[in-house]
Amino acid sequence: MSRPAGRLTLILLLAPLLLWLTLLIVIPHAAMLFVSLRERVGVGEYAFGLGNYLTFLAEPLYWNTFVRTAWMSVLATALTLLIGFPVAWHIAKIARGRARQALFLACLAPFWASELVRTYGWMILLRESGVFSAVLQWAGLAEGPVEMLYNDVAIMVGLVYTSMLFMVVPLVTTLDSLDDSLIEAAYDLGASGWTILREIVIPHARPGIASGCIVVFMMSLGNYLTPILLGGKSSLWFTGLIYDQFITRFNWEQGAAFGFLLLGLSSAIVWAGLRLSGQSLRSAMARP
Amino acid sequence: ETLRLLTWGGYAPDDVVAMFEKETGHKVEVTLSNNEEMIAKLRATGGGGFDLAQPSQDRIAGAQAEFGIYKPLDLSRIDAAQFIPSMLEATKRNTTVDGKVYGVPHVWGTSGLVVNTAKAPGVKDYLDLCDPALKGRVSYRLKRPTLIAFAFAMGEDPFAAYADPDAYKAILDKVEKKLVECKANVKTYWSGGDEILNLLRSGEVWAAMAWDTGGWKLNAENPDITFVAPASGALGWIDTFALPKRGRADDAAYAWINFVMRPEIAARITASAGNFTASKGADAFADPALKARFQASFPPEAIDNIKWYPPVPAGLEAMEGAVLDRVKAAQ
Amino acid sequence: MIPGIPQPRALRWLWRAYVAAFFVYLALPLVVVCVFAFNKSQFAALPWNGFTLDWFIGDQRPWLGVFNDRGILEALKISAIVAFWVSAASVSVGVTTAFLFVRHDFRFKQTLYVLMLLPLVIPGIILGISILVETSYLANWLEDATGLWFDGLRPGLTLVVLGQFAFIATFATLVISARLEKFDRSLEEAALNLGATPLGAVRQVTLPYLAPAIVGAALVSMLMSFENFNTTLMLVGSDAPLTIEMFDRMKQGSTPVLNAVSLLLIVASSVLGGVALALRRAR
Amino acid sequence: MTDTPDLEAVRLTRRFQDFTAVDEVSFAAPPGSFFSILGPSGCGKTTLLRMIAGFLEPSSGALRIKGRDMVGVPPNRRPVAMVFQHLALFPMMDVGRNVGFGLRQRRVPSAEIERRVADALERVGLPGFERRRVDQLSGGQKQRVAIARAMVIEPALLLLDEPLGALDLKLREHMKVELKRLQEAFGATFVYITHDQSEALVMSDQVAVMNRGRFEQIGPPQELYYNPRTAFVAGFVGDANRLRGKVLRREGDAVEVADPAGQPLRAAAASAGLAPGDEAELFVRPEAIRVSRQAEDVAGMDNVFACEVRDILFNGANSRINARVAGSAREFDVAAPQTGEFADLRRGERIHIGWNAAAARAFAAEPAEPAEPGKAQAEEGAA
Amino acid sequence: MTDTPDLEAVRLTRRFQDFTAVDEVSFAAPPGSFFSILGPSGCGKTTLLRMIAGFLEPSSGALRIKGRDMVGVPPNRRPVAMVFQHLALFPMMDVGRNVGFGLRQRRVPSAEIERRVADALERVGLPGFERRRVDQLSGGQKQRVAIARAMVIEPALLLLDEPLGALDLKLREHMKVELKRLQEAFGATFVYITHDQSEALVMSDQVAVMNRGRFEQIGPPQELYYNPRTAFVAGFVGDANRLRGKVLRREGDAVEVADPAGQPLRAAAASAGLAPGDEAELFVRPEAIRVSRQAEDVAGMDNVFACEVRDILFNGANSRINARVAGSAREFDVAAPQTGEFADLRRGERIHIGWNAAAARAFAAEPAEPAEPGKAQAEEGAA
Ligand SMILES: Nc1ncnc2c1ncn2[C@@H]1O[C@H](COP(=O)(O)OP(=O)(O)OP(=O)(O)O)[C@@H](O)[C@H]1O
Ligand SMILES: Nc1ncnc2c1ncn2[C@@H]1O[C@H](COP(=O)(O)OP(=O)(O)OP(=O)(O)O)[C@@H](O)[C@H]1O
Ligand SMILES: NCCCCNCCCN
Ligand SMILES: [Mg+2]
Ligand SMILES: [Mg+2]
Repeated sequence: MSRPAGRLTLILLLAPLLLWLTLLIVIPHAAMLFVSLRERVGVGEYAFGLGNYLTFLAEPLYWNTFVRTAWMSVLATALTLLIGFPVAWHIAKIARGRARQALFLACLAPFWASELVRTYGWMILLRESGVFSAVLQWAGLAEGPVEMLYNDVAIMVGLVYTSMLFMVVPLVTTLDSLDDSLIEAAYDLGASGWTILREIVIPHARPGIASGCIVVFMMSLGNYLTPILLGGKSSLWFTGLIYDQFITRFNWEQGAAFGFLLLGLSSAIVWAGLRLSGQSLRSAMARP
Repeated sequence: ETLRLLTWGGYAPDDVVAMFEKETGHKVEVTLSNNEEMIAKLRATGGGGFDLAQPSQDRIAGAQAEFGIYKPLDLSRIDAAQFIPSMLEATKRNTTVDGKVYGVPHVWGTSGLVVNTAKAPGVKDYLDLCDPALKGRVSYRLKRPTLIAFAFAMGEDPFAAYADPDAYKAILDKVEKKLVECKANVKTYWSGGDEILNLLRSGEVWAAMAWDTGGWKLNAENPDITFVAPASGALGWIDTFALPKRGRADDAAYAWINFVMRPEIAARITASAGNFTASKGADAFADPALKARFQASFPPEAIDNIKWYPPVPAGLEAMEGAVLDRVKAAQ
Repeated sequence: MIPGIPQPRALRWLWRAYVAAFFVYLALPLVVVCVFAFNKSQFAALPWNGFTLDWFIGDQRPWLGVFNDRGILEALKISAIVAFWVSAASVSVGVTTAFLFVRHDFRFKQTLYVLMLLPLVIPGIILGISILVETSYLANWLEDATGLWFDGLRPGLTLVVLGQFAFIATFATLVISARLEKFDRSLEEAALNLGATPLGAVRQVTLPYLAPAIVGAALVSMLMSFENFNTTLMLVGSDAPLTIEMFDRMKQGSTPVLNAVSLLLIVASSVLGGVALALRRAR
Repeated sequence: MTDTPDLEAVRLTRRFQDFTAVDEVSFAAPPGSFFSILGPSGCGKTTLLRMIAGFLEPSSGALRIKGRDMVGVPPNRRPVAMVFQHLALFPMMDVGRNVGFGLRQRRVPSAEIERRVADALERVGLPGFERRRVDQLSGGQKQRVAIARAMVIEPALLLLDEPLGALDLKLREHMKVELKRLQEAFGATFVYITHDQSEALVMSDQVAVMNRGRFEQIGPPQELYYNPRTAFVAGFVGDANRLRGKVLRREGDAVEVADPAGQPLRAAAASAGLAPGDEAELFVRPEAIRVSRQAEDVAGMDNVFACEVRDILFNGANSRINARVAGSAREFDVAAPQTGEFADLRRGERIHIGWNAAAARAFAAEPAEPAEPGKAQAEEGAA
Repeated sequence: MTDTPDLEAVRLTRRFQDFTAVDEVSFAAPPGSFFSILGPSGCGKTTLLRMIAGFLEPSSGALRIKGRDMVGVPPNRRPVAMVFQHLALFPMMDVGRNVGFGLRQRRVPSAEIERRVADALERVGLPGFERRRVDQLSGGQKQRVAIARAMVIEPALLLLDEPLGALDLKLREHMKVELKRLQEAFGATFVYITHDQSEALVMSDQVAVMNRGRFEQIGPPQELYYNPRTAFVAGFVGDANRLRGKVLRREGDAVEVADPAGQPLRAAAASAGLAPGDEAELFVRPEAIRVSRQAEDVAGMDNVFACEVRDILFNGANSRINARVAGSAREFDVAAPQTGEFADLRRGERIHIGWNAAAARAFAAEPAEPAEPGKAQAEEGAA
């Protein structure tokens, strides 16, 4: 291929990417930053300033929601990891042949239905007139109807459920690449199960753990539906605040500022996570 | 033409849409919404995306002043004869900005209490919702009507304070405290009309602040449940017709307004939404059972006691929003 | 549990019980949603009032079934249209971008690559509002400047498609790059060596090789588009895709017609997902 | 040291569902010996080794290590160490921590670990390599680290599962010699499995040839090479020309077999039970065949053929002549004498080949089998 | 057929940045010959082949195919076909479409394509394989399909880049012979690259030995084996014992080299320019060394050593004796005579070895290099 032809190809391939990234990622965020720096001073009148960010600092409610969202997302991530890891291990290392395919498929299937449907399912299960309550009463474990919806535990159940796939799949992939003979070698040299987990399996699975955790954390932090639908009256979530600012308060300026804060928070935690696990964004995310 | 209608649940029943489409050849697309979302959507679209919206009459002027999302109505294209004159005048007055009229009335009704009298016999006013006996059995919306209602129930007159932000702020502070106290009683803050019906129907909620029509609907299914006009007065609202600034199907929009204001059509909407309309003479076609329920809930003195919303000045909503957020955040 | 190593029976059973419990946990919500699509009750909750197909075929309110529910059908159509465009755009850009990153070296390649990955770590709602803000300002400015209307820049299907594309294109790129990276360049050289032109080699050898990834990426893009909520919520105009319509109905408080739609969705997406997976296997 | 074998298997059997991977295998590896198990892919070698290491339970039979019964003893309690096919060095640890791994599990004090690790590395020729990362090692170095890691815990038995399989040709040649020397240096018993006959022959004191789950013959390399007891062993160990024909006569151990190309073929050693009329297979090693341009040179031999040179496969000291019997399709591979006397041989030339009955062995012919390796397998494809 | 070589390179050079991968290489492959390029990994073989195929532009020099200058001709316009290392069969096409690919590019009518594909498959021994999927073929079959695909377009030249590298040992042995036969059947010129000396020796008419971008020697296999012209060729082609020492005397082509172990070493053929005082390297092939238990048997030879047996590497016909010169660290690999006369030799026994000056060659010693393969390379690791 001659030089000018090579250049032309490069330009043709580069164009769609640049259009996509500048028009839909870079400029929108710049615009959002710009809007977040505008303060409403009167009807239809605006001035530049940090007012929207100061509002955030001044109002403990916003602060608390921010911290609470971050904290619950971290918790959801940890729970997802703890619950998902043995299952990923089972799929990658213990199940064989067709069972393995089936289990993996079973892991994916719920996520092909939309998040809304999944959450709706949990609402039917958890509500006072729902399935769990009925089962408890039937089993004699409860006297009257039990409300399990509209609390933080319900939110947590939903978050963990909704992100499970994104933890299990990268874990299965990395655990799959762990050579069984490493485990056998360790065992052969006298190691116990815990030692193997600590010294062989976890160090090996670190990239998978990192990418799973990052994705799950992002999904929890940015979730809107689950806290709204399962959390009910206590469903305080930072995305909800952003939505409210945009939709019910018509306050785009404040909403944009909140949006930026959320973006900053997520970037910071992702960055810290990558740092701690010695990964790069590239290695953690580029595994579809 | 396609008429993209931004409205409330029940205001555009299938049969009416079908009749309209058949008669005029226009097609109707319905999007269900509420006041806040209507404004938010129109703000985001710069008044586009929809051809006819139905915000409440008190929410038009402020939004128009701030965002300019509506266009003035061409009153000559509306058949004024089909409207109850007093309602038409009141609505026009409340929706006038810079001398131009932006809304005409359609459906009206009240917010009050819907109570399962067998389980919560004592609920007569909004504050009764905070009775500890009703722990976890109460529901209301986390929206401005609730603030207003509690303010009245606590003996204040928020409407009078509209012009005086400080006074209004003081009232809101009181209400906020009350609502935070009351939070333990709340099962969930409802957001859609059918949602609260389902909660009451299934017995998960015993008493709620809700629209009158819901109470009447349930009453037909279960005589224990009914609408109660609160002692401090029901809140009266009128939902309107308003033209988004960049609607593209004005002909269809005016045709729709004139069509649904025909008494026999209006009666169908009443049957579907449960509320009466500003259509003159529709009463004659209305379901007698519904009328009976209305009269049972609203003895004449209760009708007089209805607090009709005045237009909300721009800016108050920000103040209310902060209160609502804090109530929601309270544990 | 260590593969290939004998374990005590009790531990084995405990382990299996855990795995079984996990899969029950995964399946339960979906099963429940499906089952309640057949409950003869206006409300998706117990008690069980008997079996009905009304939520599929009922034609009278409130017993209005999916197949007669104009709103749902309309939303479904909109979702399909959006999914089609999102997937077409994502796959096209995915292919060009995959070739770019796998085959070419240029300045700022690393930076662009990381930028390309970013949509994966931007919360959907923020992607939505940022595009909303950008396009609104752009539209206002253009309208002020020209006096014309720029409806495409206002919330509506165009923006929904763009918003979803903004992050789904990343997935498509990753799926297609992964396959392209595995492509043995000597296949192309063999084609050249046998007399094919450079474009001919790409068309006859490289693209057929990528086909499973392209189809797979298209299916995954469609699924993602179909179920997207957060980004769409902020960009939707008068035409609501299915998830938004369902969410509105859920807020309004709806009949189990929602369960019926969900059941159909679960079935359809499992089929699509299965196909996508089979394609991935077939490589 | 007593006479108890380090490893003893008695009718060891392992079945997978209805497939018997290891079938009543019995053997004993004496202390300090290099014991190889040689067999084609899929014959059950790994299965056998995994039973010895404890990763698989035998279906039946007994297994004793240093006289102690091993049934039910988990792998981490057996006095054996294993070197895996792909070595299984822990990539997340450096060389020192790899080698010290087994000692750490045994809670050896860390100063002693350090000392013993240094010592083991020294013995495999890698002194001071402790801080190296595993991926900084060459193939041969990795090999030696794997052996050090296994030997540092002083196992009674070292099991090696085709550890040279992943190395390239030259390095493999070199490591063959090296491994044997390490075994002598450590004085431990090595049980080594491979499908490469040259590895087994070069390194081992004893070789067991395994086929379809069974041991066909156990003996020192020379015995297997010069006195194979089955057709399989004759074909699998070393190269051989393979001839088929019906048995005409039998006298003691000697047989005469009909050959379509002319005179009968004579072999001095026939397997028991081979009777006139049976289909027999004869094996003759290429280096056992004499070649000459003059018929007289080979005239006195038991089997002689006039041939035409079909190919000369020049390969230095290992050159071969591919000769086709005149007027027949029968081909022979004949080692070209190292004297260089035939350097000027040309394709199509006539030559005479011959060998004595003593150089040929006859066995009852087995029906051609897909699992059979060797020449026949390479002929696949010509549909 | 004319005398124009099918392929001719003149001072062909390719540089990557400041690294010269192919360095002024000149050669000509006569029509119908099997021409091999043999060299260690990284010596520039692939680079050279890719220049011939047109995937790389030469930095300088000329390249002619059938007398036509090839500079600037893109790969799809060159009359060469290539068989890639991993074959590069198109997995998305069946065998028939793979083989027909080149013809389709040339817009040959489809009936003719069908006929010629069938014909090509027939010639490689795979008649009727058109509808088979590529992944249903065995390694050897794939190999043949790749050759059919390349040959069907009737190229002037077939280029093969280590096509046997991916096959397993037994199949590789078989395909060596097969490839040579196919080349004869097609009558085309094959240019074959490999790092495996035995492949090059067995198959080729001419072999070019390549090292660090340059051709060290071109000639028929026997010539390379018996008359290597450089130390590199002597070491790379075939096994050899390698001895270093200072040159003591030179007489014509013969030299005497000092040996620490005692008497001087004598070689009959020394490279030009090797003068007294230079460091020399002597090469002696293992099969050229005579071994005996009696000193008298080797007494008359030019070089004799009394040794102790260090290892016996039994490997059937290829057995080696590793002998250490008594009182020295010098070791020799000696081919064990095929007569089996030393079958009872034991480790530690004393033997005598000897060889004539005619069997040894001397070259100026090169400084030990990392790129150097052979014995020295395998010794890596002992830090
Ligand atoms: N877990 C198992 N289940 C069923 N069959 C098995 C199992 N493990 C091994 N086999 C079968 O047992 C036979 C012997 O396998 P094994 O791995 O021991 O062979 P091998 O001699 O080590 O072969 P290779 O040289 O290829 O490694 C094979 O036919 C294999 O398919
Ligand atoms: N594109 C390139 N840029 C820089 N150096 C290169 C390039 N291609 C090859 N080289 C260098 O040129 C030298 C020769 O490479 P080449 O691939 O021709 O070797 P080879 O003889 O084919 O080796 P092998 O047997 O391992 O395939 C190597 O040192 C290689 O690193
Ligand atoms: N604050 C105004 C409330 C308006 C309510 N409209 C209700 C429609 C119910 N069907
Ligand atoms: Mg094995
Ligand atoms: Mg190469």
